Amino acid sequence: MSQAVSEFLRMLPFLVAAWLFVVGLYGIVTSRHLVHLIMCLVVVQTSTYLLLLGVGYKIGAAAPIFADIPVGTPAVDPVTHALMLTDIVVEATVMALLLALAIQAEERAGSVDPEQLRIMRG
Amino acid sequence: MNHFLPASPVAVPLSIAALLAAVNQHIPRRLADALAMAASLWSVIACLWLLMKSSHGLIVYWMGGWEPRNGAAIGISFTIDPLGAGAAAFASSLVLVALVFSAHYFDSVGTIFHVLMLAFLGAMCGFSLTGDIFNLFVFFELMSAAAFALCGYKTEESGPIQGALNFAVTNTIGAFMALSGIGLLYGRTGALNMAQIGKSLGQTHDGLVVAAFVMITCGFLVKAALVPFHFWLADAHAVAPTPVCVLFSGIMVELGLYAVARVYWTMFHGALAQFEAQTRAIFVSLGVLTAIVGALMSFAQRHIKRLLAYSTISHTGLMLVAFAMLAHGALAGLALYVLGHGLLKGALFLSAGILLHHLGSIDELNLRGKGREAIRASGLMLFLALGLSGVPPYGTFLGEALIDSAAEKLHYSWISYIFMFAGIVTAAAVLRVAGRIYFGWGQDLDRSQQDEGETDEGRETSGGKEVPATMFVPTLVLLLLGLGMSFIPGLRVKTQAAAMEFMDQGAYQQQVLEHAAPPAYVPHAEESLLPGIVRGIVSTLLALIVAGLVLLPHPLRRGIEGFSGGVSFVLRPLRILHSGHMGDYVAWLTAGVAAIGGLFAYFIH
Amino acid sequence: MIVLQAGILLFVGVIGTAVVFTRNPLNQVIGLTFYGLLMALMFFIFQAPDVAFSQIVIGAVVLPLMVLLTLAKLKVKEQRRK
Amino acid sequence: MNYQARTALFIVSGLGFLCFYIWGLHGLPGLGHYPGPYGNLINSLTVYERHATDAVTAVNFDYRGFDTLGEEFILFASVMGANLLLRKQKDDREEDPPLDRAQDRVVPPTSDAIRVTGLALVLPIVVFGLYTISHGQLTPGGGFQGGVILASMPLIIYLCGDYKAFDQVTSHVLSEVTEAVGAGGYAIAGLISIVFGLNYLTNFIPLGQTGDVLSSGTILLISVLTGLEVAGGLVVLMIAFFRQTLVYRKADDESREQDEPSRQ
Repeated sequence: MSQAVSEFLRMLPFLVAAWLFVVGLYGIVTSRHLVHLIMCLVVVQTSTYLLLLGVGYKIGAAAPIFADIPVGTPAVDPVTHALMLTDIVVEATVMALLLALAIQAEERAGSVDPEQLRIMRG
Repeated sequence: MNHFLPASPVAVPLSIAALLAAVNQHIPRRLADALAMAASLWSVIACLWLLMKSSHGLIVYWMGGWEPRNGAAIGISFTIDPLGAGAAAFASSLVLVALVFSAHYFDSVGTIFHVLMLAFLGAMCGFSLTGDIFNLFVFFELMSAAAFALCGYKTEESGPIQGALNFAVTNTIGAFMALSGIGLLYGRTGALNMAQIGKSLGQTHDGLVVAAFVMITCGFLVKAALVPFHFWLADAHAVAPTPVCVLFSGIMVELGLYAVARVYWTMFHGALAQFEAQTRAIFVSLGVLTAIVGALMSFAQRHIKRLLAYSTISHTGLMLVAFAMLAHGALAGLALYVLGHGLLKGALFLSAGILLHHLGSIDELNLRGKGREAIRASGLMLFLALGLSGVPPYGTFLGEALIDSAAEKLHYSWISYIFMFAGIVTAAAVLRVAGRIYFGWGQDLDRSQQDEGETDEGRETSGGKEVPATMFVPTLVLLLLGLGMSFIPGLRVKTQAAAMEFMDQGAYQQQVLEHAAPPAYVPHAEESLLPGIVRGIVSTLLALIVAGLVLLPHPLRRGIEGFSGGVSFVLRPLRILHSGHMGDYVAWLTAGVAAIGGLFAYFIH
Repeated sequence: MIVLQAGILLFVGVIGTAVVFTRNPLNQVIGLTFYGLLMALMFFIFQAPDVAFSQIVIGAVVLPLMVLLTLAKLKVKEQRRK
Repeated sequence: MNYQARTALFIVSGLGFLCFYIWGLHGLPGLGHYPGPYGNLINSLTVYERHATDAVTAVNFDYRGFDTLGEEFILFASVMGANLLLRKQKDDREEDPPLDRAQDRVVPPTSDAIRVTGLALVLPIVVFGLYTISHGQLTPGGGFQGGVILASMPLIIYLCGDYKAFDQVTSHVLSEVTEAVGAGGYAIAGLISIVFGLNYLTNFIPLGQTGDVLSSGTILLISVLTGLEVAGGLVVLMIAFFRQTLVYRKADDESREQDEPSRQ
């Protein structure tokens, strides 16, 4: 039983990551509201967290904090954590920029529906 | 100095940016201008110095002094070679030019414009110099964040907001795609330094390597605006302030391509070496498609900045073709072509900016016959248009000549016709604009064609009868540099040596990880430029003829009506595809990645 | 532990999908907040306390707050236009 | 393209992309089989070389500190950008009276219980934020996390209904300067290393005793600067968004008027 589960788990975070990436893109493509679109973009970004988290994880290892555990104890990869931290802060700020653009779109173009924001055609 | 110079093109602009932000509104505009220009001037000098120094072998600079242990990198390195340093130097010079131009151009809000420009500059330099794949991503994002904000700078209008939104969403998705590819690579190799990844990947070419390659490449190709990832570019250029367009077209887009080349030659070359022919075929087709679509769309525009933007798309297609040759001659040609094109396109955007400043419009049809008032700008435009078709001694022809002779050896000599086609059509489009604006030739405004989306934009300045020297001189300087680069002795040989250094994966790894001594590179002797000169002149003449035909007075137009009917038959669906809808853009982006990925998967397995 | 990990990964996948398919932004933001918290929990389970720490604040407070403020602003604008 | 065509195009290409991606993912060693060597190397080095017990903080602020510099500036540029986009336009002024008055809605006064609890929370939050920043090299936390916590303090003040205090605490100029000092300080801290003849961002401060608060050299300094930057940046962002929608609970118009000119 646990064998089967662990075989399934071997690929699980990566499959979920791929799924979230594509589903987020689907949300963006079919979105009718800029704020909805931005939240779908957040979902796309979380896909990269899952990928990095899965890549850096070690079975049975501790968190990479050597305050309470001696050096040499197996610990998960701190580099991917640092990359994710970077990623999270980037996410928040880029989304803020996009939300600000959405507010301005309503203000200047009178709509937040991508269908109506097509001044840039041709 | 050796501790300072390699990091300074990033550290100095960013420090000054933070300083200017801290004193926002409390310092006079001119002082802010001066500080920003000084910072970018410093970057130019430092990068040129690095360029000289690195021609004798890579400069490997470890941030924080973290040298590799037993061949494994633990810190971030700047791995500086002449092409990277050259890209950074060129980016810094364009920023300097743009800052000079905008000194009398903007009624700026505090120092925000300067801060964003400097952050953009620091990001571009870091992007060109870094030797670490995640660091490349970080600077890619910094470049994007600054670019989004700069693009939406004119918040009073609806156009910039929509353009910036399209730009931001597509490029952010591209960045996530590249990051996923980086995650895949890290999962395989446990390394982030490009040299180490390349070493660790070796010759393996399984699904993971191919997927990582395609995802990273496509992520950067979004920035490089290749069809079908190109939609955002025209929107962003049409709306961004003119000095910012100079940077977008002149260097930012090309940096996307630079990253693709860098990533290929440092990490994937070993793995994909036996599939070189297939890789070449895929990228050549993508590039040719881009060159043709960009050229046609460029010809169909009346919004001058949008027209120039599509012409940039067309030229990046040509650049991708040059990269796809995967040969040092073509890579050297690409470097020279980027330089020539950047100078030229920068000058074209600046002259468009002068038109907008002087006449308050950027719509070709609205401006018909009004060019006499802004004679200097439209006169310049005529000159510059000739450069687009690669007329000697304009710098682009040097690059084309090198690319052609490399392509000939690989039995791809037909691509020179693509170069000619794109050159002729984009040059003819600009010549048409210049002819219409300056001489008042061609049809008058046809009010029936209204459903074309944005055709004009508001002023960016308070306007005026005078064109200040700070606007005219930078434009002229760019033009002269573009002409002058053809006369630098030994430029082609040196660039070829630099390209060989860029492509030598083994030497790159050994120099970064093991302090190995650099090998010497001896390029072939210079080849004759005569075919290039002839071709440049022929294309220019053809461009003049095409532009002349379009501008013919009404009675004479009858003769070519059938022809122009055919052209618009092709153009109509193409223009409908450029719908301005963000959902469409993202759908095409996904389709592009799936198609490229599918092709690679098919060829390699 | 393995079952817990598999469970939370699946849950993240399901909630992420739900966030995308919630078309009303106001409902979606509630989903997004929950999704952010779930992510933080996942980081804890996968031995990444540092990441979990920032994710709680960013994903479950800052981001939803900004979205809510944006929605409030959009609503006011929309009403004024009518 | 219309909605159906677009969706159809996406579904076909999205599935293609999904298959391609999964094909690539199959080459990964599988969850829990991290291949190394980067992370293992860092885990074995941090305590000896940097006297830091939290390897993630050591990576963020030292081994890969240059990434963090870039990332600080992403925050910085985005905040600048959002601020630029959300600045009030000239034509907004007249049609933008305080919202509540325009809608004749009565704001319920904040209850004393919330106010007292909230204000009592302010001090612990500040202390907790500072603790998180200063112990980043020892326990989970650091500049990012502590900065974010500090940035949540003004929110609580706002929730307690004291807009005036919110305005004072978040005085725009102050937080903007904090942000710039944090970001610029980071870039300049790197330059100090050069004065000592070291590479950019190299440690130049004694490492101290492992486990002490004042240990691990520049990691602590950079952690503090990052904390300033993140806190300042997020506060500026939140003010920018708040000003779009703010419910003016009291007669705050004078403080608003005074603040206006400095923001233009």
